[in-house]
Amino acid sequence: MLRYLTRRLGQALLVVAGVVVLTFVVMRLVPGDPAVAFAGPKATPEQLAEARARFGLDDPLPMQLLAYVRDLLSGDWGISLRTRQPVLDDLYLAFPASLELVGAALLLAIAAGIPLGVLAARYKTKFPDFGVRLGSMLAVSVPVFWLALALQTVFASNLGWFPVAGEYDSSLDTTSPLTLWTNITAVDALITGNWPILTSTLEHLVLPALVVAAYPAGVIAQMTRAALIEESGQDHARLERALGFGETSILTKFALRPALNPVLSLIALVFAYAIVNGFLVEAVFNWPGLGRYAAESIRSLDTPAIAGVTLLVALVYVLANLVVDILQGFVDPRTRTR
Amino acid sequence: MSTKEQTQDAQPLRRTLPRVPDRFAAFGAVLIVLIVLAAVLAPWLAPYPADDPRPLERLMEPSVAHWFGTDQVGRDVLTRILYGGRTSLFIAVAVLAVSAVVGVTLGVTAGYAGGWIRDVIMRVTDVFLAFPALLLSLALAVVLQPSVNTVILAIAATWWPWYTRLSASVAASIATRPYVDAARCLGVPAPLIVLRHVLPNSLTPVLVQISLDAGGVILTSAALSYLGLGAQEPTAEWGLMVQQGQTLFTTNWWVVTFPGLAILVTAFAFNVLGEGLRNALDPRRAVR
Amino acid sequence: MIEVRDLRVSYGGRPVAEVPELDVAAGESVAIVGESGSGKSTTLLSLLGLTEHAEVSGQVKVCGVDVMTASQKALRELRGARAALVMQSPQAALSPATRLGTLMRRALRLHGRDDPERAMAEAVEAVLLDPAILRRYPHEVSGGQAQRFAIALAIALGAEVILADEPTSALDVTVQAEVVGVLRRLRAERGLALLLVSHDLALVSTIADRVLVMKDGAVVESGPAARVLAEPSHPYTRELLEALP
Amino acid sequence: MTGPVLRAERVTLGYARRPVVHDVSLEITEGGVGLIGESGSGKTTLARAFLGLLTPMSGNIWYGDQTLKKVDLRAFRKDVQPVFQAEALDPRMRVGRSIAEALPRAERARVGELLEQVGLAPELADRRPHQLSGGQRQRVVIARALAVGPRLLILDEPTSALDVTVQARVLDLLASLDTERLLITHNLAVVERLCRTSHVLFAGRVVESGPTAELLKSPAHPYTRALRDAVPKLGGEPPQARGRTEAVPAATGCPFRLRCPMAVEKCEQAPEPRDLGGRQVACHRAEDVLAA
Amino acid sequence: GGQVRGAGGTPEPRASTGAPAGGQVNDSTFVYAPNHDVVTDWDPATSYSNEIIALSNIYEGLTRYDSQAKQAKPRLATEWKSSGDGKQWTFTLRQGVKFHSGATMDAEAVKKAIERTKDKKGGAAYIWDPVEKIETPDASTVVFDLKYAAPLDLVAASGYAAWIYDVDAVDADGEKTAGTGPYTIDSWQKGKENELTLKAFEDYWGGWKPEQYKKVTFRVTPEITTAWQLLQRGEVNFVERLNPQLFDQARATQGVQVKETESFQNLLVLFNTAEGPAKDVRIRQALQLAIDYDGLSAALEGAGHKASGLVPPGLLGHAENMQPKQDLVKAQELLAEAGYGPDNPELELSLTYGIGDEDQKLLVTLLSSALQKLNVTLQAKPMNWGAQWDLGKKRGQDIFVMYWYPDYPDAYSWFLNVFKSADKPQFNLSYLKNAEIDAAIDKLPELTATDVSAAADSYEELQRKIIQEEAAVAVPYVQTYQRALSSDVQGYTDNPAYPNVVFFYDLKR
Ligand SMILES: Nc1ncnc2c1ncn2[C@@H]1O[C@H](COP(=O)(O)OP(=O)(O)OP(=O)(O)O)[C@@H](O)[C@H]1O
Ligand SMILES: Nc1ncnc2c1ncn2[C@@H]1O[C@H](COP(=O)(O)OP(=O)(O)OP(=O)(O)O)[C@@H](O)[C@H]1O
Ligand SMILES: [Mg+2]
Ligand SMILES: [Mg+2]
Repeated sequence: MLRYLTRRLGQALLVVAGVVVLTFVVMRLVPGDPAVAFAGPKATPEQLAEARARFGLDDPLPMQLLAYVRDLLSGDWGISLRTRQPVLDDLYLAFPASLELVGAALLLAIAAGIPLGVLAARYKTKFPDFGVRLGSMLAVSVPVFWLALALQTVFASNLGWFPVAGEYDSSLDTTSPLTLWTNITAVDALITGNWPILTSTLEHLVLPALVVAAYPAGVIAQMTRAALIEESGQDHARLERALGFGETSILTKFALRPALNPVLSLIALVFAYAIVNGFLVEAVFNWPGLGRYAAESIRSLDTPAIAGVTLLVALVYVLANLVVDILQGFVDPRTRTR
Repeated sequence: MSTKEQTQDAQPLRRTLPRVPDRFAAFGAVLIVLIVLAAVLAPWLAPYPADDPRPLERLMEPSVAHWFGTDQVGRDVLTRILYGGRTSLFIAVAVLAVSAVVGVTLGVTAGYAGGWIRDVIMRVTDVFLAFPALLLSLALAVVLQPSVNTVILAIAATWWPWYTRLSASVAASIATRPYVDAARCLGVPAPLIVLRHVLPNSLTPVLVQISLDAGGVILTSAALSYLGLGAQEPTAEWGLMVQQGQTLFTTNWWVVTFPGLAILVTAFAFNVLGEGLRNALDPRRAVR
Repeated sequence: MIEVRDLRVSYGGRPVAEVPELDVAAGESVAIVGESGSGKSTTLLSLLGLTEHAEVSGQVKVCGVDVMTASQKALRELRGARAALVMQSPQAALSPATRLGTLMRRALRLHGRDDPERAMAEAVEAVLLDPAILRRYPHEVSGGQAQRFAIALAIALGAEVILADEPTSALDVTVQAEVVGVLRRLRAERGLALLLVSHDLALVSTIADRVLVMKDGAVVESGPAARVLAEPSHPYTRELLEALP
Repeated sequence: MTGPVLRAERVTLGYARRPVVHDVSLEITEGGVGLIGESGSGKTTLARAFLGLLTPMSGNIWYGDQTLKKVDLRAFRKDVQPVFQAEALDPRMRVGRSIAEALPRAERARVGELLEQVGLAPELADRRPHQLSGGQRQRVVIARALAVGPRLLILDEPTSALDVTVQARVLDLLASLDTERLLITHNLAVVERLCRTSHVLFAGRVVESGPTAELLKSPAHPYTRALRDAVPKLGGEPPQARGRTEAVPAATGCPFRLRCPMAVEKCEQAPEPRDLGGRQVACHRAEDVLAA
Repeated sequence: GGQVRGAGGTPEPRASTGAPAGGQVNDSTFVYAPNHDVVTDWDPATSYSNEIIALSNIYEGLTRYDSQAKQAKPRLATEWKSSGDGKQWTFTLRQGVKFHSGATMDAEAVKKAIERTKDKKGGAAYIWDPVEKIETPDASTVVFDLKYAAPLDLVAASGYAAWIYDVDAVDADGEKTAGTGPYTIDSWQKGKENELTLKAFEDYWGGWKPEQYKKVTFRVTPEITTAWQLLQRGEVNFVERLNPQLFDQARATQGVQVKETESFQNLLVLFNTAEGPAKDVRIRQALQLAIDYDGLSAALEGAGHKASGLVPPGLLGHAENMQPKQDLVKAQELLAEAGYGPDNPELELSLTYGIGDEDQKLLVTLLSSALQKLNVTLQAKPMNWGAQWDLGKKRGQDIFVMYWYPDYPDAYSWFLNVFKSADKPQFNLSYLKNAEIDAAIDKLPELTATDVSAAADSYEELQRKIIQEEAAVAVPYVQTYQRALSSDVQGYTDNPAYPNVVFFYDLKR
């Protein structure tokens, strides 16, 4: 197990290194001088030259790569051309908000997707199965931005059930100020027992989290269903049937755990994916997250920021996969001996 | 003794297809045929010319003259949707073709060759997988200037690793099949073995994946357009249309809702087909 | 314990197994032999009502329960508790993520057995397994152990009938001997009724009292093992015997 | 050429750097060589190494006076052909094409002739594998192997996927061929019939080898004896299991010791193969086994 | 470690205690919904971006432009005069003004602030380029000696780089402010939705009345539909921009008031006069005529108005009666003369415009389909400003589309920056090279400073030359600001000289 872990870790590092190089290459491919973007629309030639020197744009490429890697390692991820703040600081603000949104969405997706998958598998080819398959396919096919707009219009504007946008009611900052520990509002509110902010955050979370959850919930339901049907077609299910277990307990007691393995890998994937792809939702619901930061950075060709987001997401991806690999060992004992 | 040992990838497409007819798949297929027909026949079906802005007739509600209403510059939304289907479907087909060819070639090579070749290919693939797809597409779209071709290239650049991974694992298992060993023992050269035995037998899961992915590609290209990095005016493209109409959602719903529905229905049709195919082609799941 | 009359199983209108008569009494051992696809497994599964999507007709009584008409609930009580199934590939027949002990405990609870721990210990001992095996996962035990565990399950649940579908064909002959040994002993000690499916005539001849020979979904010959194997009346049986090395 | 066609010299084989066959030496001599052993003991692995499909982690496979690493593969492929246990035909290919793949372009017409040689109608060439019965499929595989005119066939459980009645006919066909053969099976009766010499494999090691008849009549290794005794005989006494059955072979010492009824303290040291009247045995207590 | 959210940190009770006599006390917070992050640069010297919407309420200049009166009005300076040749300007400062830092605003402080801004050379610092030296004869008088004549009262009213601040108190981290304005920072959280909160500066020289807003929050809201919904629900008070349809809806919504004002920002369609097919003036004229000006402003539905000449209304130099009109027949004739058009070979033209700008995209859509009918294919590339500008400087396109706006309320920058010839083009992206025009442009500042009506004539003449004779540019529309506010806000006027700025001090509730 230890050897497997170190090997996996080595692989992960290799991937990260590859991403760094790729990021660097893409950054340098982006047209338009980052100096222009930094110095502003009406910059003078002197201002440009100064900006160029500042970003080391006049050095040879390999030197730039070297400097880039050195800076990354020392915690200097560059300065955003757009916000003019250290990229790492920007990320430190944006990432927790995304984590909050995506985390909540994934919890929703798992809480809905897995039971629905079980339901469909239990009644396969019957009506519930039909319903779940149809629903899950609609969920994965709907354009997110469209869903976001529709939910916002109906549930926030017309019915007024939920807040229109934002992370929490900011007037609470004065009445019950929040002490930050993790920078994730909901978590901090929970650990410091700040109920007004917690409830406000949860209210604000519902709609965006639902939108972000639609796609993962759909895939998780589909995958759970497929894996369960596969698992319940295996020989061992026949033995369990012969032991007198009912279909439902076969699915939930025996088939679910091995079937969760592919679902887990899927969740890792969807997690990393949702962090960036949430930007459409973040924009509509005014959520101050990473996706929005990324989208704005791209719009303004803010290369250091784009690179920063890219690296962060790649790290999250690699980490999520690592975690899942380890989790899978607990879920399915067969994989432990790899 | 039993056919249970044969796994999904060993099942020839032709043999399994009719055996487990899946109503879902059939439904999806019919839907896709209709969508494709509508797109192909756009010049004949569309009530108005493709690019004919009439600013004075802008934002008219759906009516008999304009079933889906008109957009900000007074173009018929239905017409734009019909023509937009051409762009969207073309993007989907092109992306999938490019990434499948690249991905499967690399994947099958990796899977068959094994050893360091596999290691190198798979590590590179991992890097591309870890690289946030949308960001890479966006960066590329910016680098290469927004256009339909750019979108195709940009999405394909992030799409191929999935096929590499999939086909590598399938090919690796095919490569240890006795019939591949037998071919090697007969002295068939490696490229021919890959071409004749490994590739055809690895294709089924890739085909299923492709049909599942078509919806995803359409959604991604729509998202790119939504960021202003996809197809460009005056090209009709669904994502672009939604993006342009996005701020009109509360005031002029038809401008954004109909293209949104077009994306939804198409993505849905492909997902239905793909999921149906997967159910039909995977005998382990077809156990009833 | 088992009484079958005019059993007929078909898939999508295609008959795959027809058994006019099959009886197994307590302490008796009956074997079904025949070529691949002749309907042996189908027959066995239909006795517990485990054939899915199949049309089944005829009368089947197992431990006094009429399988054809019994409710799902009655069937579930029959399965495992009174009639147990042992299958061909040992590891594949055990849920990969469930410890053997957990499986057994759940089954015992399901059938409301009191003092499950003692029943488990006794059953495991009866099949000559180390109790430590209960803490293992299926992939951590050998084929023979897994197969003996399946038998232990039947004992712990107090099954009166064991239906075994090629219980040893995936095993090495040395391991096969060990499993067969356990089955024989149990039959002698506890009066278990045993219905065995196999394609190995030689193996069958050492354990079965009576034999049914099936071909293409039909029973072509049946009778006491000694007679059928010594004076086969059907050409197919003869062919089977000749094929033995 | 005289002497063995192929010879393994202290080969260790494995997958992904994990050895599964340890330090095995054996020769493929005239009159057929059998390879017996329980599932997973490394029989197929060894066969693949003989076919040049797997490079030994250590040791060499000799083809005449050359090692397989250096040999001219084209000549070697003409000489040595496999007949595998299952799935040896590409499921998508018509069987005629599968056979033709083995033939030079000019000789494609020989497909029908080859099919007849293995007792099949030439028309079957147009079918795909799943349209054939198991016995027919196995014959096609043999026909394809014969197409190149090999000196040696490596047969990996050629009949175990077949019904007993069909099995017999395929075995007859094999016996009638005039090629050398390495036969892998766990059916002792088949080895007895087709192989002059046999090797018994346990946990990746050869535990006993020698002339088949002698080996089965009076085994010198407890595993061989257990194998022989466990084979049920028609109308005979039920076979008795002796000793314990443990899941895994012992990691150190004699791999069989955890299952061996005669294991003693000495068995914790790995036994070296010894020559015992024309036989090689790797057991400390071979004499006692013979005597029993 | 734990830290309390909100830089101010001290929770304030919401309800105020005891209303003073004379009017309702305004204890509510004014919420402005900008569509971008607010602050990127806190330094009043170099700030040149979105943050003016905040900084304009924190800092003040010597003067402020009044777009109704079309002239500069007193702010920190109470009066000023210039010498006859416009090369010396004397400003008299307001008495008793304190910086937020506590220091006194006097002549010395003004001099230091402007000199620091000049030295920093960032942002719009160039506006002080004419200044040769600054003298402070006494604490309330500042004298500027100029290298060449310039309207310094307008320069001092600039939205950028004209702020007077305490140079010793400048803090780039946004914790302290160094201005004299009515508001200071309460809290700033970069990247958060409620990015910035301002609070009243109690010692403000103008004093405070109860009904004024004492607190202002900037709530960043990129999506206009979201902003609109927030406004409707009363969660925000001011939305800087809606789309025409939502604006229409706002007009008719209770609890919401709207305000439309023409801006100083117009769209320039610059034709490449130096090379390529557009070098032929007939083609440029044909292109001017192909633009559907009326359709465009109709489609903009009030978000833009058809322009007349280069200079937007509200600025000195605006010319009436220069409104363009689409004329495809004439365009076709001109094209035919140049050898193109429906019966001639196809003409391909490349165009670059700003990515993500819906209004520019509208222009491109209409222009390309109009040109299609004339057998002219437009290859339109939406580009990021940096890339578009890079390409423009290399003369990489036939048509360059961009917005122009003045840094201080004067028409001069349209001519100096965009149409005066330059060897290395910066913003002269029509690459126009006309000595006569150059000479006329050079005379403008002096004329403006000395003889306003002569200046107006000169402006008009220049526009005629550039647009009609040279056909170097087409000006389709001037943007119109369409603001939506909650209706309980009183006293709002939009000052186009300070784009998107709300002077919160002027508001009442
Ligand atoms: N679920 C099913 N659906 C349709 N046909 C089936 C199904 N299960 C079995 N059959 C068919 O029924 C016939 C009998 O199958 P069965 O498994 O009973 O044979 P068997 O004698 O046990 O063979 P084997 O020795 O290979 O196990 C076969 O032809 C098989 O194809
Ligand atoms: N491709 C592979 N990769 C990794 N391990 C393998 C591979 N093929 C076989 N093994 C392992 O090598 C060992 C020997 O396998 P091999 O197939 O040679 O056994 P065998 O004696 O032929 O068994 P059987 O009688 O079941 O065919 C087994 O433990 C098996 O799990
Ligand atoms: Mg069977
Ligand atoms: Mg094998």
